[in-house]
Amino acid sequence: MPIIRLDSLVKRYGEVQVLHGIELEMADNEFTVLVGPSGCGKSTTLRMIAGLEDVSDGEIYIGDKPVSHLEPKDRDLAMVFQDYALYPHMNVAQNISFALRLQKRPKSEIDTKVRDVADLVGLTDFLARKPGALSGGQRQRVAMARALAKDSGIFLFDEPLSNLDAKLRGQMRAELAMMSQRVEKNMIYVTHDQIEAMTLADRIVVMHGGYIQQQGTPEELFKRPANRFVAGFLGSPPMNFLTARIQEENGQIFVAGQGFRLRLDGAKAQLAGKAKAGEVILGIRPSDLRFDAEASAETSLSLNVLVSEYIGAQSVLLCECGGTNVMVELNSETPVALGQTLNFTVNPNGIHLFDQQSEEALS
Amino acid sequence: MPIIRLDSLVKRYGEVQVLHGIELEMADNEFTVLVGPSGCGKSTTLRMIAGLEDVSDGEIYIGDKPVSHLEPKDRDLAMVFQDYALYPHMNVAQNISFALRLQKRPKSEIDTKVRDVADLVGLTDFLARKPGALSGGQRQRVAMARALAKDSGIFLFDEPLSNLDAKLRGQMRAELAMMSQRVEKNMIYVTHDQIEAMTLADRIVVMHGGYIQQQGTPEELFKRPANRFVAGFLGSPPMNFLTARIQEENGQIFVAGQGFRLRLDGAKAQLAGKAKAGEVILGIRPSDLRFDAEASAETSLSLNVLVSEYIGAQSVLLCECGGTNVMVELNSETPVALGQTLNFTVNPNGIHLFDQQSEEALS
Amino acid sequence: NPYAEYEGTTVIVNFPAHPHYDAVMRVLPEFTKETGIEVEVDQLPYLKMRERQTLELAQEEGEYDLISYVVFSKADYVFADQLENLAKFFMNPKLADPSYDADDLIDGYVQNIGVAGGTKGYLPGPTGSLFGIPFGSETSVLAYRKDIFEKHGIAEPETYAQLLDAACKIPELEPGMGGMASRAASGHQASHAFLLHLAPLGGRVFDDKWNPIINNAAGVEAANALKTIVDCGPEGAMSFGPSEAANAFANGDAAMFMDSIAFMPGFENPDRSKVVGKVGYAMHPEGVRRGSQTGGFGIAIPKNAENKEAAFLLMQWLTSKKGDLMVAMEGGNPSRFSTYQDAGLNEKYPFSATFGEALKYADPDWRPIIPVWGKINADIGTTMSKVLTEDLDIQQALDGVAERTRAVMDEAGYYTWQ
Amino acid sequence: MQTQRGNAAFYAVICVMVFMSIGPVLLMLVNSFKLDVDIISGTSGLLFLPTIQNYETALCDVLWYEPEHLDFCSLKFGGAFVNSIIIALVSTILTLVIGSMAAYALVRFRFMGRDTVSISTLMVRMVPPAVLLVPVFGLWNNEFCLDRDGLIGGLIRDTFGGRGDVCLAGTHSGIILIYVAMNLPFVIWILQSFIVQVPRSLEEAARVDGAGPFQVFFLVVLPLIKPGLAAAAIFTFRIAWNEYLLASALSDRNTKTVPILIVNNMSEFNVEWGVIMATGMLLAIPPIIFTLLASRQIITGMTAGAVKG
Amino acid sequence: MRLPCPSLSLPEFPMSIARVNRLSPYMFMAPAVVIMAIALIYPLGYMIWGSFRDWAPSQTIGEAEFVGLKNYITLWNDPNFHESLTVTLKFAFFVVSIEMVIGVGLALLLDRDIRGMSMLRTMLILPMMIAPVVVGLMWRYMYHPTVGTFNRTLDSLGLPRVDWLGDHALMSVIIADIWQWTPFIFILSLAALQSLPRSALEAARIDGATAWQQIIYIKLPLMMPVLIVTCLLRLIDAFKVLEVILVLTEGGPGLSTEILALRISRTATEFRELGVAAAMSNYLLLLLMLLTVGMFAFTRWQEARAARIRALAEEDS
Ligand SMILES: Nc1ncnc2c1ncn2[C@@H]1O[C@H](COP(=O)(O)OP(=O)(O)OP(=O)(O)O)[C@@H](O)[C@H]1O
Ligand SMILES: Nc1ncnc2c1ncn2[C@@H]1O[C@H](COP(=O)(O)OP(=O)(O)OP(=O)(O)O)[C@@H](O)[C@H]1O
Ligand SMILES: [Mg+2]
Ligand SMILES: [Mg+2]
Repeated sequence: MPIIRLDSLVKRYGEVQVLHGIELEMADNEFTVLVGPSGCGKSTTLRMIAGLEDVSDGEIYIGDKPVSHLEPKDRDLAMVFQDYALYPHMNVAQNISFALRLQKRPKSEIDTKVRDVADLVGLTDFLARKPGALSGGQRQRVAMARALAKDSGIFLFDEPLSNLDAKLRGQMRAELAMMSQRVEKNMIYVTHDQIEAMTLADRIVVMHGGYIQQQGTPEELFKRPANRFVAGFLGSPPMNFLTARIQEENGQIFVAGQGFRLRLDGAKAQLAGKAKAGEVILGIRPSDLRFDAEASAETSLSLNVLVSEYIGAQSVLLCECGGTNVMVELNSETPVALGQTLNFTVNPNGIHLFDQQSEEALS
Repeated sequence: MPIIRLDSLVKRYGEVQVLHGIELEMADNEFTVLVGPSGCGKSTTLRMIAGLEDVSDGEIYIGDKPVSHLEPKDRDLAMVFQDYALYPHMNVAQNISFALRLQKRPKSEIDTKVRDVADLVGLTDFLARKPGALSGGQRQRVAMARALAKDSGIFLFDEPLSNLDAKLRGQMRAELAMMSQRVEKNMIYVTHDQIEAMTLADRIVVMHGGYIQQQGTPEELFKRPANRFVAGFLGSPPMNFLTARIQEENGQIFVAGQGFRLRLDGAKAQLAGKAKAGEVILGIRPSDLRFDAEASAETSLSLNVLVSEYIGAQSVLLCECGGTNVMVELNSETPVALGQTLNFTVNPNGIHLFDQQSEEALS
Repeated sequence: NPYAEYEGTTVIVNFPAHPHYDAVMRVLPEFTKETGIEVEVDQLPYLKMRERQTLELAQEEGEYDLISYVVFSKADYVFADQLENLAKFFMNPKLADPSYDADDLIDGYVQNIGVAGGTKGYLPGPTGSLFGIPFGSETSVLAYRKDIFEKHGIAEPETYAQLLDAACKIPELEPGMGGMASRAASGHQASHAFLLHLAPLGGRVFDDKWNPIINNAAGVEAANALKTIVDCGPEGAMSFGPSEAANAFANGDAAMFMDSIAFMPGFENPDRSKVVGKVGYAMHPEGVRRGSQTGGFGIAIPKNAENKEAAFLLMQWLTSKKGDLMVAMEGGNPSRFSTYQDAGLNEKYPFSATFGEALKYADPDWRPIIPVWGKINADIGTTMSKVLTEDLDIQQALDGVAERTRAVMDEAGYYTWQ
Repeated sequence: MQTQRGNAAFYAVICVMVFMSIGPVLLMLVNSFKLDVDIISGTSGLLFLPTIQNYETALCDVLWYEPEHLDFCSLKFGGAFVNSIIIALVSTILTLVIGSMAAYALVRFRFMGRDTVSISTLMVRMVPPAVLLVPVFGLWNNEFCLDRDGLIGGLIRDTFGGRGDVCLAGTHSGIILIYVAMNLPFVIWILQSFIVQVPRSLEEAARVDGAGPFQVFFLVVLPLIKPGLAAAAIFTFRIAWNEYLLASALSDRNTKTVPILIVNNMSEFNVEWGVIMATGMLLAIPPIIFTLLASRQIITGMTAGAVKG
Repeated sequence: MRLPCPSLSLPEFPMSIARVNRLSPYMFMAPAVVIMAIALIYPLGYMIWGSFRDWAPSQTIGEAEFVGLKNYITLWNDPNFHESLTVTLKFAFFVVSIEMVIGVGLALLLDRDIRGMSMLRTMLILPMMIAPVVVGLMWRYMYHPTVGTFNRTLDSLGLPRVDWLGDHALMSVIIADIWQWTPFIFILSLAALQSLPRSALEAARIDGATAWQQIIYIKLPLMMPVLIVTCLLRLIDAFKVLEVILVLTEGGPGLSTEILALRISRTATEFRELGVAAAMSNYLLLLLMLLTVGMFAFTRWQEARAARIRALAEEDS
């Protein structure tokens, strides 16, 4: 499969620059997910790869060949759009075979291909229907099938699941994951939903404001976010952030802020030294806090519980610590009462430190 | 605050009956959430209470007074709409004061009220803006403020958060929870999002197909669902259901199906006796399965892992057991590999049994 | 003072937009000054004017006190009993001016325009009586370019043969110039143009028994003449209305123009005309006989008018010797012999003498004035227009007209006595 | 990936289109400042001495001075202009008020016969004015009359003067009535597509806030469909302002509108091109102004019916 | 108007929802219904009634003599009426088809982000806004055989003049109408084009469609519903044209441009036969009714199809 490489890709709309030199190389047969908040330039990047937007600067290589100047049809790729972009006046079979028919492939070949692909995505019974007569999930499948029929090595997705409702989204996500294991393609997938990114990706590329913030496997990004943005973006409920400063007392390193003072051990303590002027942001994921009435002040936060959200096995507590909101995820069985101030131990591995100025992770 | 009571409320659209004798009584100062899948009649119920739909049969009482024949304005209630329904041509202050101005209240009183309410929801700086110039969350707040300004004892919400994106929804949900603690009103809240229902409600009313399925506190409903529908509706990832039959062997009671055979103890074993013809549906929540390679077949399911979805601290496995999909929620640290068949012990308290015919919980 | 009683009265009159009445407009202030009677004029294109009057005259009480009517409306109005018989005004000593001198009015016009109920119902005769007075009446004359004719040595056309000959010779001699400009536009205009030639060439629309004879040899000849004229005419001739035709002549695009005298003063107006001083005026050429058109307008008092007496005073004033002359001096068409003999007028409009001469041959029966004429007229007009544009066979076309006309006449009851 | 040359070609096409569409109008404008002699002799292009003489002729009845070149004022253009304005404005306002109410009812309320109303509304839209000519002519002149001896009729006659029975024909109201009726279907059709877009929940919110049906309509719905109202207003105004046939059948000498005057003025005896162009220009000015100021609304109005919206 | 009595509401509560809901639509509809009834529906009925009578303008309808179907039969056998009908159909056909081709073509050509597009649109709607009477006189001037712009231009190019309003009257009239109304189709098609799902076009580009293929396989089929409605609207409007032709040619030469609307008006005012004119109006109305019903059938069919599709989709989901 051809490998895609972006070489300091820049995009300007008139005066406004929306992509600032994107550098990216996707490995063969890899599922790459571009993720980031709305407006960060994900779609723009994808559409430039597809050839739907002009490249303002830099170059796109598909298997060593620069392609910026090529029309989409000459780039040999397939794309699934957010709104599926099915041709409403053609039935499913015609939708799937459109590209093949334009290539004037022999009819028998087209028929076989359509049947194969429809089989793969489970649409065999709907081939004669127009898209208008399909449900959201089925439409999504048609879009997939159409892309699959093209036999291109590169597969682009622009938020293909965001028009589905939550339940269906979960289901299609699983199907997509299974399919991506089956077909051997280079896939680039754009989404703003971090769960989708985490569950689907071989490699996640987190974008923000037209820059790539971090890339790596989902686990890398979840465990070792490069900066505060990535840390806050991935994970739900999101990471809690507390402004703090580094203090040294009796050779021990503490990170302290409004209403808390945590001792840092080993590696973390070393990192703390790198903070500029000792000012840091302390990040703790809600799942790294554990209720422990007896916990010592040095290893715990003492939080005032404002709201408890019961969501079944788990509950999320919305608490307050020195004026900052802190969320805690814990087992619903844990007996906590609203309005009380309680102690929660912090998982020492779950402590993240970020520089207050640059918001980069200390490392 | 006036108490609302619905007395065998029926709604027909032409020939089609969409509500079949709803009986409901809300306690004073209670946050009642109507929840159910799309089209189950939640909105219709709420809108009948508001007076926006005619009552086909039955009666609505607000504090002992039958109100079915009254215009909305004569029912003394406030409502927050799904799309906020802000008047786009009025600024925030005018939006908030519209009802008061229709009542021809003195100007000074209106001004005070508007300021107070805006203060409460944190909109003081935006009073002169038109809704078009506000963000989604701010609009939601205006809708709240407008309802609050009316000073009615009853507060109706029709999916007020569903137009917000996931992050904002979580945040507004928390704010709403806090506010509902502060203001003393009878609130009726409609949503199809079970998380919202679980986190906000004092009492959840689960509806389906125009009938009330079950009502009670979130915990009651989560722990003791009255039927398969409620069980599957609440909780995420949803409960796994497996068709099974009750078997007795050596005085021990088993529930067995394609690829599994679990022993039932004590209370559960007794319940099993009530199943008609011994045919049951076994329900197990994904969080009630725990990976244990060594577990005995009598207390565990052996599942073929298809997909693993990494979502941070937790992962969700999509597995397969005798042709049925089963989801397992487990700690991301647990080492599982795709394609393998593994054993998962079942939490004995997490076993739910439903009659296969009626789908009612055995009890 | 006969006017004293009506001082301050406003007389509402309905006039056509027409050169003669434009001249009247310039004279009216004089009348108001002299008599104290206000005049309010509603000026409309003459076909529109006719529609308006149809409506107004049918009302119980009408808007207008004095109307000007196209000659062929006479039949309709009189037949529907909508016009006042003028006898009672002329009998009234308080109103009638003893010095009016009715004998001076051009007799042909009076008969044609003012009298109804005689021979054939619309011609003069012992049973007829007077309903209107000719005012803005017209006959046809030929205007031609003296300079061009002289240059090529062509004589002033006396006969139709000469006329047609000249008409087709000119375009060859003077490239870019048409022979004769004529009305030809579909409908009334084409019909008018055809009838203009029909009478001198010896034809009639009906014989004495109301049988249509429009399709006899004379009719065909007249249609042929019209076709020849249009074919040799200036650019776009087949869609000309009278004003386009007159403009074409005034602009030097045609060497001849044969139509109502009403247009002629315009050719001597340097504001509008590029041929001032180059135009000669001749009588309508002779075919088998001389027969120029009679037409134009008369003025009458509607039965449902409010101020009939004042209206009569205005009518009398306008058609008096003095009034007629004043209007003529402003470019109107005289209705009196004495006006034509007026030295001042002849000095200002040298062609007046020719016109006076032409009047002697004016043919009051060149077109029938019967109530169903509107429909027949439209049919002739459309058919003629088709002849001109679509090369229809003339005989066939006229046969068609005759047949349809017969049907119309039959339905209207003209054959009841046969 | 569009080339410069491609773009240049497209701009050329655009220029040609603009030239073709406004060329005739410009031509008319230029000619309205020419003397007839200049027009006829074809002093081509812009080599002529502009004169406002034609406009003086056209507007002679409202000018405060007497133009030198005129002996008398035959064109009562000023009066016709006032008539046109009265008729167009009043019928526009009436149509909008009545039409928006009807459109609202059609969109919002489920009631028996709504479909029939909807269909007949559209059917009626297809009726050409020429078809209405005969019946309107007959009715307005003969049937829609108040007896002069009756109470109201007598009152009108005493107050305003005039002759005969009081009929709709010849009055401003008569023309306005038929214009309102003619335009209603179109206005309803346009406004419907705007009202549909007003979220129902807004009205419900207003009802919960305590507003009655008319308050909902006037305080909430109307302000929200302002763009639609603007579009509808322009279209109604345009039709009322431009219409010739029915006005010419219904007006009398005091209620003539400008189009009638122009057609009349093209009478056969002397086509005074300059004056005609001037009157044409005067008639065209209000629509031109609307076009320049509100082309967006016009286009919305045009597309509202046909293109999904 | 008698209103159905609200059966559900309790009599002692006059402000019942049901009552208000049932009353207010009638209140909102009433003025429009009244106006349309007296100024449109009644006149149409009156016209149908009048078409059976021999009716002159100076008569009231009561005085006119009842003649049954005579007017219709006369017209049916009247070659002039036939010709006029033919002219009308020819006019409508040419006008609509040429305008469609040019308008849609231009829209396809200019469907791109070009600066000045809004200016272009403003300029293009100008012709539509100007009174038909004025349009007529502008073109009459331009078509003038000697003075007119066209012949002058031909002269200066050394080409032979054309007798616009004579030999080629119908063509000239059609050209004027095309000038005035092509922009209408252009603007509607452009709006349709720009409301097409952008992504479907992008998908086609990725699928390998060239510009032509995009037009033929995607754009035109997707625009079709709008094009059909536009076409029908224009068609119906084409039957309403009157003033332009009246001013340009008054129907001549011969009957070559005498469309039905014009003939109706002439029959009524010039020939003074209101009955015949009414009958002719009815024929025209019948023709239009066929078109309208066609249009309705089309939209209904579309709606039904959409509903069926929705139903299908719901079944599956
Ligand atoms: N045609 C355009 N003209 C000007 N700016 C644009 C255009 N298209 C996109 N942008 C800007 O470029 C930036 C990136 O847009 P892009 O669509 O790539 O965002 P995204 O990451 O896909 O967001 P989303 O999740 O909302 O789809 C945004 O700030 C957007 O405003
Ligand atoms: N105006 C109507 N006419 C006919 N049926 C209706 C109407 N409004 C609602 N229904 C039907 O009534 C049922 C209940 O609708 P309702 O709007 O109360 O659902 P809901 O529970 O609010 O769903 P959602 O979560 O989608 O808002 C649905 O089956 C719907 O199809
Ligand atoms: Mg995007
Ligand atoms: Mg709902």
